[in-house]
Amino acid sequence: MDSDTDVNRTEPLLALRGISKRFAGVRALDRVDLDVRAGELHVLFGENGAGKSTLINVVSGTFPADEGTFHFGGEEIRHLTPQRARAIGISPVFQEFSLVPSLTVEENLFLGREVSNGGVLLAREMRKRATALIDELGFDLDPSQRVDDLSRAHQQMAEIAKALLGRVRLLILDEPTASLTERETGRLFELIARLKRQNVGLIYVSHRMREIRALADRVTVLRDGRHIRTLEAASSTDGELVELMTGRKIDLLFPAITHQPDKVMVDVENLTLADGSVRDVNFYAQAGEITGIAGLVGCGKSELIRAIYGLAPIASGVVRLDGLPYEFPAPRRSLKHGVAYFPANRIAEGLALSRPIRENASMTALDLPAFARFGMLRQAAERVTITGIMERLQLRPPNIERTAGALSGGNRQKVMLGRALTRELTVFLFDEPSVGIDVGAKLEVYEFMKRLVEAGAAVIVVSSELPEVLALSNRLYVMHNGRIAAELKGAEKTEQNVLASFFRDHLTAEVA
Amino acid sequence: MNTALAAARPQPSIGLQSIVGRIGFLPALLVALVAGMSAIDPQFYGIINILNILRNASFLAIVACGQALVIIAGGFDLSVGAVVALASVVTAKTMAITAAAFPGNNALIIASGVAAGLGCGLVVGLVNGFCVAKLKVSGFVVTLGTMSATAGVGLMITSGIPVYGMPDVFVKGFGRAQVFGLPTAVYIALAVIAVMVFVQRRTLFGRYVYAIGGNVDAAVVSGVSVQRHIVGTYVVSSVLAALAGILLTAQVGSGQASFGGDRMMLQSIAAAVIGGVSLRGGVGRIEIVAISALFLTILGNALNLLHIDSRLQPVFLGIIMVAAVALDELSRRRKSRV
Amino acid sequence: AAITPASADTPWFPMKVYDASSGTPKPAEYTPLPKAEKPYKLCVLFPHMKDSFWVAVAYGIVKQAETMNVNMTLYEAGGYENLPKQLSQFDDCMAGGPDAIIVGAISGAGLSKKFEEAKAKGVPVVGVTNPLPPNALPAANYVDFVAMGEVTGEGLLAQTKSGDKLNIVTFPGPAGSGWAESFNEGFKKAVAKNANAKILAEKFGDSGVAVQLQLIQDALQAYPSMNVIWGTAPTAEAAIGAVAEAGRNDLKIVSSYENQAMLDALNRGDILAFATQYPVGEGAIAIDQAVRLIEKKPVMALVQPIAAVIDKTTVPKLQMDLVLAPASWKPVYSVKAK
Amino acid sequence: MSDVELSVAAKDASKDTGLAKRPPARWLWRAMLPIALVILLLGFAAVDGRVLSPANLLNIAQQTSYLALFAMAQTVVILTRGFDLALGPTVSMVSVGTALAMAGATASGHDTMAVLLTGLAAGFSLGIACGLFNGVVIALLGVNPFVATLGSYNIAIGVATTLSAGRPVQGVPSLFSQMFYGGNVLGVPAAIAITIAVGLVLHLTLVRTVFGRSLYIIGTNPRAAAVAGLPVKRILTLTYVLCSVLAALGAIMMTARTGSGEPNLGGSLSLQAIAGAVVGGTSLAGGRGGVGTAVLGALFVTILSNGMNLTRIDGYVQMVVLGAIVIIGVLLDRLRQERSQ
Ligand SMILES: Nc1ncnc2c1ncn2[C@@H]1O[C@H](COP(=O)(O)OP(=O)(O)OP(=O)(O)O)[C@@H](O)[C@H]1O
Ligand SMILES: Nc1ncnc2c1ncn2[C@@H]1O[C@H](COP(=O)(O)OP(=O)(O)OP(=O)(O)O)[C@@H](O)[C@H]1O
Ligand SMILES: [Mg+2]
Ligand SMILES: [Mg+2]
Repeated sequence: MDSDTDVNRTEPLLALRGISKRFAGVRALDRVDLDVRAGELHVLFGENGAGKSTLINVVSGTFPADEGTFHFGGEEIRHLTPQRARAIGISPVFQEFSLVPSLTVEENLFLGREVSNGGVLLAREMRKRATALIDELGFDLDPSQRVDDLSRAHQQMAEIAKALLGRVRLLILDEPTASLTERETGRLFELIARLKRQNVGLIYVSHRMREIRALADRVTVLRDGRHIRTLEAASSTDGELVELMTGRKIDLLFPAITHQPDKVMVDVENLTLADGSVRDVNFYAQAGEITGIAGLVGCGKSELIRAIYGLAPIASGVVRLDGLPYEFPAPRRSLKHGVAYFPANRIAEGLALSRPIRENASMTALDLPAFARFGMLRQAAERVTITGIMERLQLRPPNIERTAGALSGGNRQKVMLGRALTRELTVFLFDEPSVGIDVGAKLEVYEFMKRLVEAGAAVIVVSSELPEVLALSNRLYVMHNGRIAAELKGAEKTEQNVLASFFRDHLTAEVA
Repeated sequence: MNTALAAARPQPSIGLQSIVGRIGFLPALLVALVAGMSAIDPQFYGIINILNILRNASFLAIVACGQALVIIAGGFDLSVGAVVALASVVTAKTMAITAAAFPGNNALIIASGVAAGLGCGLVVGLVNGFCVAKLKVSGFVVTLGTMSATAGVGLMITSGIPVYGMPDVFVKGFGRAQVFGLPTAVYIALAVIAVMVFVQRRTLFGRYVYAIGGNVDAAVVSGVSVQRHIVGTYVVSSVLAALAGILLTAQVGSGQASFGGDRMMLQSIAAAVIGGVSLRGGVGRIEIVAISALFLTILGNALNLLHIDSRLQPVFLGIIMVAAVALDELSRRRKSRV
Repeated sequence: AAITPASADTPWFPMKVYDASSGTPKPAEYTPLPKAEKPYKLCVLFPHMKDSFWVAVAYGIVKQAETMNVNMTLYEAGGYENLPKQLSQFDDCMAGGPDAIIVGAISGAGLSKKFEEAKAKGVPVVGVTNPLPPNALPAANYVDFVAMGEVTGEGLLAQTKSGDKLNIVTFPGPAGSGWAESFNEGFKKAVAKNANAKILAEKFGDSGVAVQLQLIQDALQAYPSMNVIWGTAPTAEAAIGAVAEAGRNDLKIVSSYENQAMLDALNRGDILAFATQYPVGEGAIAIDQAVRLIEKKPVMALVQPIAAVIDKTTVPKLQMDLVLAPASWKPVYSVKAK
Repeated sequence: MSDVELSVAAKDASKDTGLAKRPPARWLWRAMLPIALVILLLGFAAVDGRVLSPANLLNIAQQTSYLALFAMAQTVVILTRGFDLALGPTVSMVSVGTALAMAGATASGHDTMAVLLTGLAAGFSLGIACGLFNGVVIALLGVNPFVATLGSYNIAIGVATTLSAGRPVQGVPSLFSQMFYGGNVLGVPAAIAITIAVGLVLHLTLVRTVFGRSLYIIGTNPRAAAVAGLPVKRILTLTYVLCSVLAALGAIMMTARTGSGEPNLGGSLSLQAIAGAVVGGTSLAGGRGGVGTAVLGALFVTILSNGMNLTRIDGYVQMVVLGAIVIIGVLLDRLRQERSQ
């Protein structure tokens, strides 16, 4: 890292001037300026679709800017390619991972930068370096595992490790904590501190105010593809940032939800899944309250609600809905029973991106007479209903005939939520409801949940973001290693207690 | 702390099931087929029959290796059959012409013929690769187009009449010859398979082919030059098809525009897919594809040896093919997730 | 105009044929008109032009069209699997407003509706080479494929010493093509006359050398007692190498039709015999029949060329230019009248 | 705040006011294929005027109607990311089966109507059987469409040649040919009329029914469809049945056209039909395409070979030209996709 020290302290490591980028019909970036200094963590802040990822893609050479200049380390750079970017020390961690699912972690780490001799790979050398890197980062990652066998959190770790392989001068992190839990997040923050000490510049994108507070040196706010302002983090408030970002004042608190627990809607007894990811779980959820499930990465919290909905095969145990046994769950039957599931991965499991929003929203309700009779669609009625729903959810832009793929992350989530309003439902299963959506959209989602419980629905929220589940839920289950480790209610519901149950095993293991 | 966490995560059980799942259970099926046939009919393991099987499997395996590579990179090569035919007639024609110009100079004659044949493969491969990688037309359509065009050129050259006039050494001394008891084609196929396995496992090219098929976007942002490697897969596929065409020509002793065709194309894709190559790209291993080519060849041979009415043979072939893949699929179903 | 008419170097006529117009074949001599009254427009449909057999028919057609000074356009459907394409080509022909159409039918029965349509529009149609349902057309010339198969069977028996056992495997050609089945039926009928001749199996398969080779290799294993291979010309071509390789020089090979390879093989003594129906003559006669129909002159409604088995003894007497096109001749798809 | 809303509103306006304000270049791109078709026709007509004669235009329409029907059949399964290699052999099998059934019924002395119904019943049953086999193997057993339909491809060929002993099956009553080929509806030849009717019904099915909607969603994102509770397996099975039933209808129409059951009728139709669909703009990646693309593709291929036939292009040269033009056609379609968005 010796070369970094001769960079003039005052001269930024990265200097962008007047960067513009158009996609067919959309101006994603409009004359944006950005400076990043060596040893600084620079946060990009903006709503969904503000152009953060696009800017990052320009910086990392994925696609060229339409106009503007690009200086790195004092030199003007033209015709940046991903390869060149890596060569000069720009390392991105992408929001949509740059991992090949069918390759192993190690193969992915070295993708594009393999150690080779005349085109022949030197596998042993790469294995050695990969192991060394993963150890250094302290990630729990097996370099020989295939990426598609990993949970999203582990994929995120692999993506981060990939960026840190080789010499790094500018590290770019696009929502790196979106699917990490406390422990990994802690690791990552330690790492960030270390890199800053080594004079590495960082660009960091996140929708979590807490992180911005903890990490940022400076914040650049983008809105609608334009640079709004760059501020010193220390001298700005959350409210100020949010106002700059959205153009209006937003109250940043979680909504106050009045829980009125009623009859038990979902009751799970001794549930064990075929793949062993959930074992002997007993839990219940009542109407009129939000039941939270927290836990470390891979603890089985997602699998649990997926099993209730019918997406994960059950080995043994009983699921009861509204007191009646529900055998062999399947999505279609779950919906008929009034159970809806909102997947964490909206691209893979939620939306048909190239179809209109209208079709995406009505997808779960096509068996209802309101949407189809005798197999014939009632398109006029559909249009009216969905338009109404999307107005209630304040979809932006409100045109329901656009394809779902044209929406920003938060608005995609709204389309998913819209499904909940198309039919009579009593149980709502949310998996990571706020992953990747901006502050404003998050609040709207919370408001949505509030309305649901207050109308008497049973809501189950699975989340890796601890403050979120703590604030939203009435009762909180903590899962560990496929089992329920604790049930917390009322005053017990503190971050301290949750973390204690998270790490109970490890602590005992370390003592032993 | 690390170890504690790692141990805490439920590990996928490593048992017989998962081992079969990893290799694909094709090898097991192959062994069963060979054992069954040997028990039923001693002709089956007669030396000549085995040599026939090996030689015919060699042609298919060579073509299927290239096909597999293209499919792993996320493409499709429908033109292989037509390339086999074109390489055959061009090789024979070139040899005939060179022989007329330089009578007796066998080394030159054979070299020019083989070079011309492989050259055809190279050209078709480059055209395919260019259209897919640069013009971004889907591989299916591009190769459908070049299939038609290549077959047309082959027929234009010959009018469908076989081309003779290749030197005897090429036919008797190479095409029909045996070395250490095995036909020459088998050695060439083994060499091709070995090289391809090496390429796939140990070289940048092989690694990038997997990456491109597995996730193009990831490959691009990781700095892999996608276009070059896609062109590479189509070139390898076409050149290997041309090689198979030349070997067939050497064996038969004449250049024929009827070689290959739809049959070879469908069979090569079938061999790849039955050998575990995913049509979505990113997955597949050459050695299993080679085994699959052997499996398909033995299946055809078995149906003949079992004296099954040749009109009904396709029925059996179809059912066995579907059953094999369905069983494989079901055995893998256990570890499936949505 | 300075070029001498083709008839000068092709003294094909008068050609010995059977006149089967009445239903029973009677020996006759066929002599075409010297010239057409006008440069008519003729449209010719072929199943394909992928072997020297159909090239030979085309040769007859082209030479005779030049001689009689008529316009001719030839379409080929690309193979026996393309009946729909031939139907479309027939329609395209009709749309072009021809004076007559000559059809080498992929399936006589399959084209019968088209024949009715042409008749309704007053366009005469002549059938060439491939058999048609009785009285389907005002004029045709072809040998009955069953009869031709019979001829080859009889030829085989004639070359067999009494008391010799014949263990035959037949390789008629592609199943479902119609002609393969008919040849096979005729052959079996003829062979049934000899108690010592036994058909061990019938192996249908594409009539390409590669496919046939595999079938033969398998048959050599499956039927060790086989001593006669009867099949298509590519079968015979493939059999020569396979038999030599297996060291079975006792095997007899008979081909059900003719091509250049068969002629060479016969001269080398590699095969026992092949059959011919004088395809060049058929092509030439078809042109004359068409012109006669247009000009409403008397026409022989069903001409049957005299199919013959050619073996070592008869080959020197063979009128070669009625059997095959000269090696130097390249197929031409249209003829313009002067 | 105001400028956010303004820009949102502006974006919408540019999307919504739609056709009228779209720049003309984009319009041109959108109508690419039809324009290319017209240019192609005019080009051929410049060489030979008869290309545009009413007789030939009718001829083109008639030829297109068969290929369009088969391309529609393929489109239905391609929408779900599959394809049906067995379509051609299914056509052969249905042709033979229909003809045999009718010949049999005639021989046992039934009246013409009964004979006809027997034939149709036999034909469609074979089609349904084939589709059910494909559907069950693909949807329930999870075998990929290539292997599954390559399997049924072989099976159908075997059945067709065995049933017919490899020979054309005669004895198709002339009323049958009259109904499905020779006759006409309001002056429109039967084949064209049937294809138009089927095309309309299929189009409505695709855009107006739950089934059609489901096809597009499954093709776009099968996992999302399953999570949203669509009966994916049932729909996939039905899709393959629908494909085979359309193929069977086409086979019946072609059998009427030939007047005999032909064991090799479907020969190379599978790939031709896929090519027709794909050239028209159906995406093999699923979720994009419809009746329109199938008809357009079929027209394109038909006009091309009709034009080359009428302008007397040699057979093998035709193959080369066809290959090149198919690639160019799809290239233009890709550009159209990009430009018109
Ligand atoms: N490949 C693309 N093609 C077309 N439009 C695109 C593409 N990528 C991004 N856009 C558009 O550009 C704009 C900026 O998108 P970008 O992904 O940069 O937003 P973001 O700030 O990263 O949002 P998020 O917080 O949701 O990740 C959006 O309107 C988006 O729809
Ligand atoms: N797509 C997948 N492929 C392989 N294994 C998986 C997959 N999803 C989950 N698992 C495994 O199932 C177990 C439970 O996973 P689950 O997704 O329920 O965990 P989680 O607590 O929700 O974690 P995350 O924070 O990653 O979502 C884990 O051991 C994980 O390894
Ligand atoms: Mg983003
Ligand atoms: Mg989860």
